[in-house]
Amino acid sequence: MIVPFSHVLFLGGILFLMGIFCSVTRRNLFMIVLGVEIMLNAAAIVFVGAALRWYDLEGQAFVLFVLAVAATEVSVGLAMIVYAYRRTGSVDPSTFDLLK
Amino acid sequence: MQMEFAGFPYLSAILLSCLAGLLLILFIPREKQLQIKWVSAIFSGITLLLAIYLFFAYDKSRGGLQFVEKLEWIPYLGIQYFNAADGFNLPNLLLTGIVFFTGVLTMWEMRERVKEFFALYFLLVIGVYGLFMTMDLFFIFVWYDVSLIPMYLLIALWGTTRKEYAAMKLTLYLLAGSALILPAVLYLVVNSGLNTFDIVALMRPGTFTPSQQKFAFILLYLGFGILAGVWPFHTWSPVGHVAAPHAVSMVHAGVLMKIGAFGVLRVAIFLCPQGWQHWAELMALLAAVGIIYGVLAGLRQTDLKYVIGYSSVSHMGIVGLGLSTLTVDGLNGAVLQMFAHGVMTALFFSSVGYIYDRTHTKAIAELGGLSRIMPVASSYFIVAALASMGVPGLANFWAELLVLISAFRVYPVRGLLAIIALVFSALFMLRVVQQTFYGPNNEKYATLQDVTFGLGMPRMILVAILVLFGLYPSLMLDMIETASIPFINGLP
Amino acid sequence: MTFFTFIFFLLAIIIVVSTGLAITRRNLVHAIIYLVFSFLGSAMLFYLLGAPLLAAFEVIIYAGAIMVLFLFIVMSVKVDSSEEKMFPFSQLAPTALFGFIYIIIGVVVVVKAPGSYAILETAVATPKDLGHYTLASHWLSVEIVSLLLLIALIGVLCLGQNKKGKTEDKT
Amino acid sequence: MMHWMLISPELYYLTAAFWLLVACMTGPPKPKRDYFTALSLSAVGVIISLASVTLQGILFSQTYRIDLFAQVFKVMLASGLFLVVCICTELNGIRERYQRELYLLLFVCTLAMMMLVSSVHLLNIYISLELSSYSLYILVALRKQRDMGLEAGIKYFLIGIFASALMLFGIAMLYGATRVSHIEDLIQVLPGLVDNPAVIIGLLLTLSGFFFKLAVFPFHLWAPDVYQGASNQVTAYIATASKVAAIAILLRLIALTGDGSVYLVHVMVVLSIISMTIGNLAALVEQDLKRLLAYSTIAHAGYVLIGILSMNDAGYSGAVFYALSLLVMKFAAFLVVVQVAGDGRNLRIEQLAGLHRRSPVLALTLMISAFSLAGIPPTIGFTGKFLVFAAAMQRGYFTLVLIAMINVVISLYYYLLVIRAAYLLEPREEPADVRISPALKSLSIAMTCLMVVGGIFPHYLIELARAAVRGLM
Amino acid sequence: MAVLWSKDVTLLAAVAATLAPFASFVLIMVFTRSHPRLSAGLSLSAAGISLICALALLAGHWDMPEPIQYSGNWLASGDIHIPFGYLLDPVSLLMLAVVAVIGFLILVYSLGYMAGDPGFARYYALMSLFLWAMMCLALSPTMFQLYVFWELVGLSSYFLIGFWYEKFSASQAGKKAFIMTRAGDVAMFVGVILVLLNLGNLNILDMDNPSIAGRIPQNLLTLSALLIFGGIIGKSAQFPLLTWLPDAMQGPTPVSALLHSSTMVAAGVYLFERLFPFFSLSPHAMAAGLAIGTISMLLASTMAMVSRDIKEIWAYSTISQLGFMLMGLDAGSFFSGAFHLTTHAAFKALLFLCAGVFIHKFATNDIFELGEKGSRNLRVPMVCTVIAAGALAGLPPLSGFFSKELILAGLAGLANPLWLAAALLGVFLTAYYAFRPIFIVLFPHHSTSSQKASSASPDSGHEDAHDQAAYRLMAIPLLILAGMTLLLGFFQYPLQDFLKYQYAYLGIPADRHYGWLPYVASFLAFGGVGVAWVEFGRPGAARVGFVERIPILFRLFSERWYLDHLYRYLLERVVDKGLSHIFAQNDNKVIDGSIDGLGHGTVESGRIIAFLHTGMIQYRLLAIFVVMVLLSLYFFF
Repeated sequence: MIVPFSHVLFLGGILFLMGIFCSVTRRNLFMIVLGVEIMLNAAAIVFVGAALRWYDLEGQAFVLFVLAVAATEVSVGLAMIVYAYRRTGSVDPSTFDLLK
Repeated sequence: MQMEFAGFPYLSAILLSCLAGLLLILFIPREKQLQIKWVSAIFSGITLLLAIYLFFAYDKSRGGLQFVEKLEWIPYLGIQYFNAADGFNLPNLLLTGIVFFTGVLTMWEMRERVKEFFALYFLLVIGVYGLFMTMDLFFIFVWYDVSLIPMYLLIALWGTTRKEYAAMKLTLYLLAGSALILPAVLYLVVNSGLNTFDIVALMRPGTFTPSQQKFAFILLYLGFGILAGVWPFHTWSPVGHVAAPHAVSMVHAGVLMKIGAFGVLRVAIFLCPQGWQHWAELMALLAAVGIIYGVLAGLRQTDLKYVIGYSSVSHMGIVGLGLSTLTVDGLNGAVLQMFAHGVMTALFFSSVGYIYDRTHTKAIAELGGLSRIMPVASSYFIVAALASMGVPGLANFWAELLVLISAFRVYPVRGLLAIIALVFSALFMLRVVQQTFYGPNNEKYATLQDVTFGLGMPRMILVAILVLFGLYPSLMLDMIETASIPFINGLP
Repeated sequence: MTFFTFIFFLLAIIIVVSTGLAITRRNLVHAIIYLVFSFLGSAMLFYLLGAPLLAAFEVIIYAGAIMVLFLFIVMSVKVDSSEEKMFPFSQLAPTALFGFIYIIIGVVVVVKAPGSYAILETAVATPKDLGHYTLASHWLSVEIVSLLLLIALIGVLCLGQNKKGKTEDKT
Repeated sequence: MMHWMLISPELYYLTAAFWLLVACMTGPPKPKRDYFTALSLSAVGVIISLASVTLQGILFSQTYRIDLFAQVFKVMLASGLFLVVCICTELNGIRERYQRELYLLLFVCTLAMMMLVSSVHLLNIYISLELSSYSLYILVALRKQRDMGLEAGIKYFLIGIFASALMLFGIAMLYGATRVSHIEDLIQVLPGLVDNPAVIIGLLLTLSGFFFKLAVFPFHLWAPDVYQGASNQVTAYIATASKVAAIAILLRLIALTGDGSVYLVHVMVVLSIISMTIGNLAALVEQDLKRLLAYSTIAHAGYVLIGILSMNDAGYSGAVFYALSLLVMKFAAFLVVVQVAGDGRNLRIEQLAGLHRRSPVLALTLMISAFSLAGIPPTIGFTGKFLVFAAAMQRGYFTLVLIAMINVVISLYYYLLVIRAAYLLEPREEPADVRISPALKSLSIAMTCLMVVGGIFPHYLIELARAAVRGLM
Repeated sequence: MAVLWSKDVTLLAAVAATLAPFASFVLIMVFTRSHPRLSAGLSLSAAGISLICALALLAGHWDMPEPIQYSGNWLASGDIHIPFGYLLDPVSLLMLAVVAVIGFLILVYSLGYMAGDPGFARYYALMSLFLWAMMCLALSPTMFQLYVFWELVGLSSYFLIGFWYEKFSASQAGKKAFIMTRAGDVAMFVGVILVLLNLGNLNILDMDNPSIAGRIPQNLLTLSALLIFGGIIGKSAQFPLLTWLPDAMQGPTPVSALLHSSTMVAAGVYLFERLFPFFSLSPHAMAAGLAIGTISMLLASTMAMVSRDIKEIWAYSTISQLGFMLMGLDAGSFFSGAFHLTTHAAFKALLFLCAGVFIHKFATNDIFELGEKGSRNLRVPMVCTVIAAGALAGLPPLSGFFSKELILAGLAGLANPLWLAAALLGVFLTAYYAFRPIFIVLFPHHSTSSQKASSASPDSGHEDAHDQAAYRLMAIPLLILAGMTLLLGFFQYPLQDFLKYQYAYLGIPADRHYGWLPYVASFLAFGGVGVAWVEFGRPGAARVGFVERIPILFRLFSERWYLDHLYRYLLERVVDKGLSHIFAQNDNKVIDGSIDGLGHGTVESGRIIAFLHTGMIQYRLLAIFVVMVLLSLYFFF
């Protein structure tokens, strides 16, 4: 007996909010990606909790794939950011205003 | 697919000959302008002949729908290709034929992008013909839009005063009308529970509850009413008339505005008779205001086409007033007025077209004294002006007579307002005639030629039709009555 | 309150606090380090919740590979984050406001959801079970993920392969 | 083996992708040869998809479903790919070195979308969605005008991962509350849980991933920048195939949840109205043609949602039809854009000036597609709208239909501006004639005919859409 | 329709009489526009046919106890049936004959008068139209048909008044005539509809049936009678719509002659005759009519007293004589009105035709100039003018005397003596203004007429021969008309006999004779002539009328009691600058403005929204977050 599932869900929710907070308020492309990573992690926690709740491996399998997706995300994202940084010398999202 | 054709499909033949004309025009190289014009004239003439044939072949003693053509189109939604002729649409088909044909002749002298012009013109007319002959709500909507869209290019490309503004305004304005029509049509179809767009099936009494009818009617009325130039949604009409090239103005004012009124009749009134009865007071009010307003606002206009535009607003008010009376006479008058006004406006624009092509101005102040220089051309305009004033002997008189009588009977005050407008319409038209055609010889235009026989032909035809139906209105009224009397008698 | 409960709360606090610290650091390196702690906490939480394999992966991939990659990049491009405008008001204020609403909604959702009070009992999914399950019922997804990683590889190659041909790829 | 035959289109595209991958790694790029390779591969793909359209089956431990619905969409996707490859003759918008990667990514993306439309398991859906998204992120960034491509790529990417994170969290909530991961189970458990906020909000968040794909408010914010920033062909692909796939998966999900939740319907109504309204309004002042089309895409997403949220047969089949019509008319528009902007740059509306003389065929195609996009009969776009609106009316959403119609009117304004530019404006200095190969010319005529004929005789297409939807339920 | 094909001679005659002018109108307009002689020939022969038929009809139906009616269906719509046909009874036959005779004579006269005009063919076409409309009007069996031709009469008069359209004033006058009569017509139209709605049809015989009183409520009857009377006011140029008639002299003089004598303005009075029983059912309408007739008569007389334009004077005299007729009719004396209409037709046509000769010769309308240029040398017209003016003034034994006397007798029968007094005043004024121009022309101040004439002749010397021919051509109708003016008075009893069956059922009491009345009337008439003589005729007269000595009155009279100013003010200020301006502005600013505003607003909001889509990436993420939170929040409501 650990905790009710609601606690896990709530923890995931808080983490998710933190992730959102990070991506929305930090004027830094890295931090945006980082925030999304936190969001994915939050989802992973909920999945694991749910898997335990239902005694179902599905949730854990989900997390497995989430990890892979997170890795992809970081690699592609960082490549773009670095590339952009080389061209513009900044990671501030507000410098990207060419398109309008 | 289930088909039902009672004999040769004359109605579809009209559409097909338009289509054939259109395709043929597309395949003629653009340099061969004369050929394009001849093809246009021939094919529009064919449609006119077909329309005339239908008009006289219609069995008045039997009445009802004739020349029915039915073809399942989208069975899943109950959409049919369903054409038929009755006393309401035959006058309009005839009108379309006349205006179409004379419009082609009126544009005989054009030089610029002839091919595109006639192609679009044919497209426009296909929509108009289609709308008048169809008995399926879906197709009504389709034809409505088909007839509107070419207008944009026709006006924007070949127009004159503020053409792009006018074209855009007109198109958007009228499509705004369709934005009311489509939901209302769908609303009716869905609420009927019949899964059909067939007007005949839907107009059976008891299909819709009174509250549904009231709701749908006002939307349909406003939607089609915009196209019919119902006050206060008329402002597109003068602007559009002014900007459009002559033939387009002819079709536009002569036929397209009728589509609006016809839509009110065919869709709104047919399907929602109780809604009609409920809203008739409002219709009458708007119509009466439109009648007098159009005339008075027109008094101050300085552009010949603006003047005609405002007179159209006023005359379409008469149609609206007729439709609002809930009587046989009112309906007869309204339909007759559609026809008469169509021919008259076509004549107006056709003669203005001739004058404009020569003098290159439509400003009344710059014209004057034309009657001496081009007496024939002027007299065409004057005949139109007389028709517009409701002078006896021309078709418009009877229409106005019937409408005003029935309106006065049903709505005395509004009817009176409309009758009083007759004085101002005389003032209005005579003033224009005086300033444009009378007065001393205008040196500027002294060298201009009067209209030749060939070029005058379209106007001659229009005048002849006005006079024919002015002297012998029964020809038309007997036809309309075959539809209006059963309809009114069938009302709950 | 059982021991596991205690552990859960402990881990929860670790995770939340370290994440909170991570997202408020101006210095990116610090932020990443804090985040590594957060992910380590998550890994332990996974373990607690009966997913040892995931816990291991979390450590290896998340806390390990991903964060190290982050760190590597951040250090290599030497972003001067001192100029960063931390939490500009125009972004902070609405986020804070709606974050607050979010929390309220979250509480309500968690409270109202029927069955969310189901107590989680300890159980363990062995790596073998999980691996078996995953490959048995999701091998299509595995294939897709492999394709995804391939695409990422190609993408990074394309993006990185500019003038100097320097690559910062990672699969 | 029958089992493998069922997924022959997917297998084919996988093979083709590997072929291209191998090609990428061997030898210097030869644009002409690559083009024809890709063209023939995609053409064969269309044939294979067509051939396998009647297949049915459930594969991969119930996570993958082959039914008429999926197969029809696969045909659409395959044709979308084929069409986009067709207009890749002059890939001036892409760095030459990466042109083969472009084809590769397009094929992979198509494959991912095909899997997406067949998936019935949330995990599969999620992963396929990611795969297609990632291919697109990279495609967008491949633009020759690097600043634009990069910026668009970053924006697309960031919003994309944000949305996918939301979606993932939604799936987690859904799973946590119901243990459902297989969407066909949803229909069993959902009726009892419509009051459970975790389920419904989870479902909403799950949908957000698809909303992102479809560019529905508020997930539409990437669209203008990406359309503008990506190279013309890629934009064409995003606007056509990618939308089709999004509609398909959204349909599948919504069809299975049934009309259990009033709340979801309301949410979709709101999103639909806002999407079409802001899409159309923003497009009014847009000068960049691609950006304008992006806004129009947003508006169309709103219209499609009407069909989906009607949650009845008519609505679903309407949405399927709409997807098809979107494919055709958007492609036709982009065909013109690509051809007129021969240098691979973006096209401003005034650059269309005099198009009617420079290339009458393209001008006509543009006009018809603009009218079709605006929903003017007798074009295929009108039929799609009509079906969707009729379905909504069956549910009594009168106001929604009215608002949508008003939007149609608003949208006509900017479509008319485009037509005006093509037909009315005269260029200041005479630009060169638009060179267009006979093949593309006939393609453009074919598209025009398809739009018109599909509008006049929509019967068979509608029946097809209905059959597809029957397979869905 | 079948009826129309019957071999009924009467019907054929009626059809021929009415159709011939129309046929000539159509033929001229369509075919012979460019052949003046042919056109004139067509028109004349048509008028001749009409004349013969009309006279034949008149002769053939001298004793007609019952009206003959023919009708065929013209238009039927719902419950509105509009037949087309002929109603032959004494009144209509008399009117037909008058129109035919005068019309024919004027057409003959025009051969000379209009010779050489570029619009010669058009002139004859329009005249034919005019005659056709008037004849059909006269024979109309229903108010509908009457209304139709009523309008056509107005229309053709519009064209004829504005015949010389290069002259601004001419086209202006035509327009004015049409619109002012239109104003009356509208009232009439409403009145007709009222009758239709209550009676169910518009058959004139039904309307004239006294039983109508039981079928229409009295107040409605009065209302419709008054409204129909409005039409008469417009057409017959009665107060307050009288100002168009003096302006209408802008048309060619023969047109004025036709217009003033037997067609346009007579139509109003004819309508009154036609509906006499109908009107007499409503005493209020009769009283109103009487008042309006009286006012018009007096007003027009005062205006005529100060005018210098010969045609204008005769035009005013028309108004005043029409006023007389209406007074007579309204007083209940049917025959007096009809008789005066007939006699008036003759002498008024004569007056105008004579004036036409002067004008044709001397190219001026001013009586003083005419006098100085030597009009008196033109014997035939001068004599004829004097005869006609005498008839106008009511001098015995000219025709005017008899008819006017009858009217006075009718008025004397009324309870209120005021009407008679007014009429007698009118008689005096008429005589005065009729002879004022006569004396001015006849006795020019500087009696150097011969020099003037000779100085005038070289201008047109080469046209002398032509002029002479034209003059002779014009003289024939003058003489015929003069003869009629002289003799018509003695046909009072035959005419009365002819009309005896008309409205016999009303039981109109025979006019009482007042033995003193002829004497008083003649005395006043001679008195008027005498005053005119004193002021203008006698050698060394000051040639200044007594009115001109009172400037205010003079101004008032010569400005037509400021009625025109009032109308112009109303038209310019209220209609043009008022309503029209407001409506046009409303159209531009309010309706169009709001539509355009809506459009601009939409585009502007589009601009804002498009701008929002260029925001920084994080704002977009924020937007997603916010919207999702809000949507989730919505779940709980």
